[in-house]
Amino acid sequence: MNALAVEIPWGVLLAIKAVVILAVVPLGALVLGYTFLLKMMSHMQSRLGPMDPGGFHGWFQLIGDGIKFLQKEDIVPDEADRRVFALAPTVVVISTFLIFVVIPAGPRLQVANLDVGVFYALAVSSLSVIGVLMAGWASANKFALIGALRAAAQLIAYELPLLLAVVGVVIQAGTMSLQGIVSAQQDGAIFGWSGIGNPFILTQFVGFLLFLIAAQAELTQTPFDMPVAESELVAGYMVEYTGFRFLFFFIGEFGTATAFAALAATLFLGGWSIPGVHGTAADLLGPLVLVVKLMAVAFLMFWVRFTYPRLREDQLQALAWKVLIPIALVNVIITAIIKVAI
Amino acid sequence: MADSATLTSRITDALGDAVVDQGEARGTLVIRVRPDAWRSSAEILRRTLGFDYLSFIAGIDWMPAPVVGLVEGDTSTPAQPSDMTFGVAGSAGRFQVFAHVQSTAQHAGVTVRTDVEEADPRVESWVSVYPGADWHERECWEMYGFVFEGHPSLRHLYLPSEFEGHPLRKDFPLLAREVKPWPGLTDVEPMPGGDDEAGEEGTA
Amino acid sequence: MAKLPGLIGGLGITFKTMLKGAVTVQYPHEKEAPPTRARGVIALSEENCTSCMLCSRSCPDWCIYIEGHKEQRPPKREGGRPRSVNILDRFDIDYALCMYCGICVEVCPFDALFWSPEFEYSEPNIASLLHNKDRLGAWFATVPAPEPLEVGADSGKKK
Amino acid sequence: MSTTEQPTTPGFEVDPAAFRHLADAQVNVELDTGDMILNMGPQHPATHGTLRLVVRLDGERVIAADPVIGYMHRGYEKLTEFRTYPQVTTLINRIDWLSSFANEVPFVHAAEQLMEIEAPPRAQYIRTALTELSRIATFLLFLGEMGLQVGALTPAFYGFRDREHVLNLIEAATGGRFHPNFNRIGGLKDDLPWGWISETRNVMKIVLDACDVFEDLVVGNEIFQARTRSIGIIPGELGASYGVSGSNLRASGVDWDLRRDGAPYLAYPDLDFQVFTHPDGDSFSRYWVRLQETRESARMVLQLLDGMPAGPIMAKVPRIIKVPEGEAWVETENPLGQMGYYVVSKGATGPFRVKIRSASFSNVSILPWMLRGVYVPDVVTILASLYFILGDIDR
Repeated sequence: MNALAVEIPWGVLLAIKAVVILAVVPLGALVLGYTFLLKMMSHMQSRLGPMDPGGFHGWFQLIGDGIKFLQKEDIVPDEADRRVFALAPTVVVISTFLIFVVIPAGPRLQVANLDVGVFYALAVSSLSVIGVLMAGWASANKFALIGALRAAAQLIAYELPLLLAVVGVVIQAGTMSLQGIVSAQQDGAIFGWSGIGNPFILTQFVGFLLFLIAAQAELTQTPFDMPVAESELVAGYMVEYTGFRFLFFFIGEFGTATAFAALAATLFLGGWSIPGVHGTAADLLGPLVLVVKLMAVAFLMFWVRFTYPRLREDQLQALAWKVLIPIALVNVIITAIIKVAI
Repeated sequence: MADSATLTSRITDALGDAVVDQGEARGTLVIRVRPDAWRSSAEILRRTLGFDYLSFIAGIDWMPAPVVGLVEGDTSTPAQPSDMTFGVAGSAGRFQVFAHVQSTAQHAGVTVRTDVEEADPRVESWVSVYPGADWHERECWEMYGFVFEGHPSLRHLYLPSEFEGHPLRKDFPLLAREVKPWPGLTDVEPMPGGDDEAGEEGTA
Repeated sequence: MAKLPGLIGGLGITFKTMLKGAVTVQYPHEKEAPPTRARGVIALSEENCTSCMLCSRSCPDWCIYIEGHKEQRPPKREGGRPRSVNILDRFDIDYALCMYCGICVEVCPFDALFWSPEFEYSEPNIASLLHNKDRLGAWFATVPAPEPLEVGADSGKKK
Repeated sequence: MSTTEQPTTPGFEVDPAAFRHLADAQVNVELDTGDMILNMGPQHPATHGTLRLVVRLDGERVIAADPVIGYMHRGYEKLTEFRTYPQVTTLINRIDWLSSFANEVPFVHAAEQLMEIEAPPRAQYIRTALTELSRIATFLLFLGEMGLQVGALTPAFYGFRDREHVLNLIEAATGGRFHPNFNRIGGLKDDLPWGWISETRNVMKIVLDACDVFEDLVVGNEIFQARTRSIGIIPGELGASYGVSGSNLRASGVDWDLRRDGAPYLAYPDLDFQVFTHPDGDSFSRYWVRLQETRESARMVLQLLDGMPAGPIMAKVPRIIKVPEGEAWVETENPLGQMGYYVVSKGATGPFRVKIRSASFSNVSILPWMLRGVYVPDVVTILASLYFILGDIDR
């Protein structure tokens, strides 16, 4: 267990953690962007997607795009509130970085094991809407403004089902620490059989679906992509952004998608854990297991994104308040009753 | 399709003394009405006769286009007769406005037209009868300069608001054809086959 | 088929399509052959052209420019009359103006103009789209042979 | 899958639904905000072309909308006066560029009527087949495009993918993918190439399959239905008085199809086909009607291929075409609606006056009425469901 336990000065540890977090977000954005946006979507649409850059199936395309964005002129509209305009993409990206702080990739591979990990992750993720609002307001563009206001309205509607969906998991695991939730699933048993542990997707399937739906809204992906709705609002709050600022939004979008996929994998699929694998082996295998589970969740999210049309803002509100929240509440109550009963 | 003779008599009976003349455009009835009965004719056509569908409203300028700088042997522009002739239902002068209305239930259509004075081109608007007349009349107004009385807002439809002139009048030149010399004018060979009229195009 | 909820049926369709393989043709690497009738570019057979101007005149866009002059040639046989021959000095088609209607090819009475399905002649400069008679003549090698017609076509009128 | 069933929206009444959003706003009167003018277009993804919409918004609700057209006005009615009859067909190809072949037919037909010639039966059949093919091509694009406007990316690609097969057929026969210029006064330029008929049979299978895919992927999708049902209702009578035609009018319950009800033209009298109507008149019913018509067109093409007569494809026509003096009005059922040409000839080689009655122009002119009281996202679905081509509006 302590084979890896070399004493590392806290300063160096902090630096390592910062570097890891800084690397994970763009990397996640890159992997998800490439796998799903470029390749899966293309194939679902009978296309190949980019094939040339980098030689093998165009793997270099997104990196090339990133480099291209860095070379682009940084355009700030005349009427824009320049400082807010410049700050907005950073706010969005920072909220993404902050989520990864609590996501565990192994028994010890976690930047910070907060006792209120779940609570922290969901709270931090909703910060991004502030960036979106800033972007929409500061762009001095009516399309951007409408998009930003839609995003804000959407957040209010969807934060609640998202939280309530997780409450079931929290009740079942008896902890809000993500590490605790993972080990509850790893060491759990289904009616005494512990072959696959007890992934909460089985007991909390309704919660899992609610979480995915709400996450879809949180990520402004179809069918809830009204804030960016390219056929109505052109690109919503991003409409005036160019170059590296747009790149920030892109990283933010796919980075957050990675984060939510990881969160869902952790909460419902057992995260990094494989039943029976503990200690150093888990530390080594954990990241890989997490990535596999994360990709599976992300596949679901993007599959829906590329298949469905978009709802209208009022329909989304109706769905959230009239359907999802009641279901989530019932789910919480049933979970609580069973928990108390057993 | 309604029997064309009955249709004609039904329409002319209903329109009464508004009818000035009538003719036929290859199977389509053309009725020319008095200018002061233009709107009331529409009213009758729609409310009494059930022509509920407005196909189009358009203008026509019967004046032959003035020949500007036409060179000998230029076959690119179709040479229209140089004297002013009018269509199947006749006309009092250069301008006419014509419209086609149809009945979706009776599967029949009729073209109505009326004269427009050249000095003071005014016509009654159909917007109150057929709301779809709005855009057609705006188009007609900017293309021919006809003023549709009773139209809510005669604004430019296609052309920029500072545009001057009425492009579909025959005396409005087509600049594209005047700034460039016709390339077909150098050294003319006699056409093969000699006689132009008799040949057959065939399946080239 | 059984009526699944539309939301799930839709997912099935996209998933099936994903497994089916793409229809993309990776253009510069692989090319689709256009049908033989495709109106790609107009080829000129210079020796057939008598500079009769028929194509130039029937062009709706006035984009064919022809210049020619007559030359006297010695008679073919002894004692015959000297022949007058049309020499083509210039035959330009401005593809920036051309509408690809094919009227010129059709009216040509001497079989001097042909359609070729070639399409790769885009230019960064609009002025370079004016093809002169050498360039038009070079396309002639790419003109396909006329294809057979469908059953029931009037055989008497075949080319 | 049954094609004759015509779904209705239960409890549907025209007026309250059309003004439902207005009623909502009445409740929220104390939350009223100032109006905002939003300029959509001329470059906007929803206007697929250069239509400009100036909408006055209260929040996301449209108070008034003013379409601004003319960004692509090319003055075809003027240009036709400077061209000969064969040259005009090249121009009118470019009016509705997605179904150019269907554009040529009424004009050529008008000239033929004036010259009192008739194209041979084989030419009529081929013309009809190509017209229906261009209808399929246009509608396949619509079926996908509408999905895109509602926010689903994927159907658009399916639309483009399957339309490609149809365009290949049109190109193989005419030589032009989009601008065939294949009709001649008195017939056609050329006969069909070898193998075209069997190839077309294969493609029609693909088209019918594609229709099933759209049925499941788009029509069956609950989100799509939520977005389009009882949105953008055109009452039939009002639509007719605006000159709305084609599938748009049939989706409002007006049973009127010029292929069946107009003056007989092409081979349509020989064909057995069904005209679809839908009682609702909303965006969904416009989509539904077009989907059914795509299927029906594919069946009509198959019928035409089976009955294709042998024989010549050109009537006797003088080499230089001079059209005798007279007037002719020919209207046809084009993919977008009623397309007509009022041709006035004075006996010259070119027309004296051509009035081009294009479908989209009238279809779009109802927009100011339709858009009052809807939300911004509905503007997009209404525009998409009306299905217009800018070239067909601006001419």
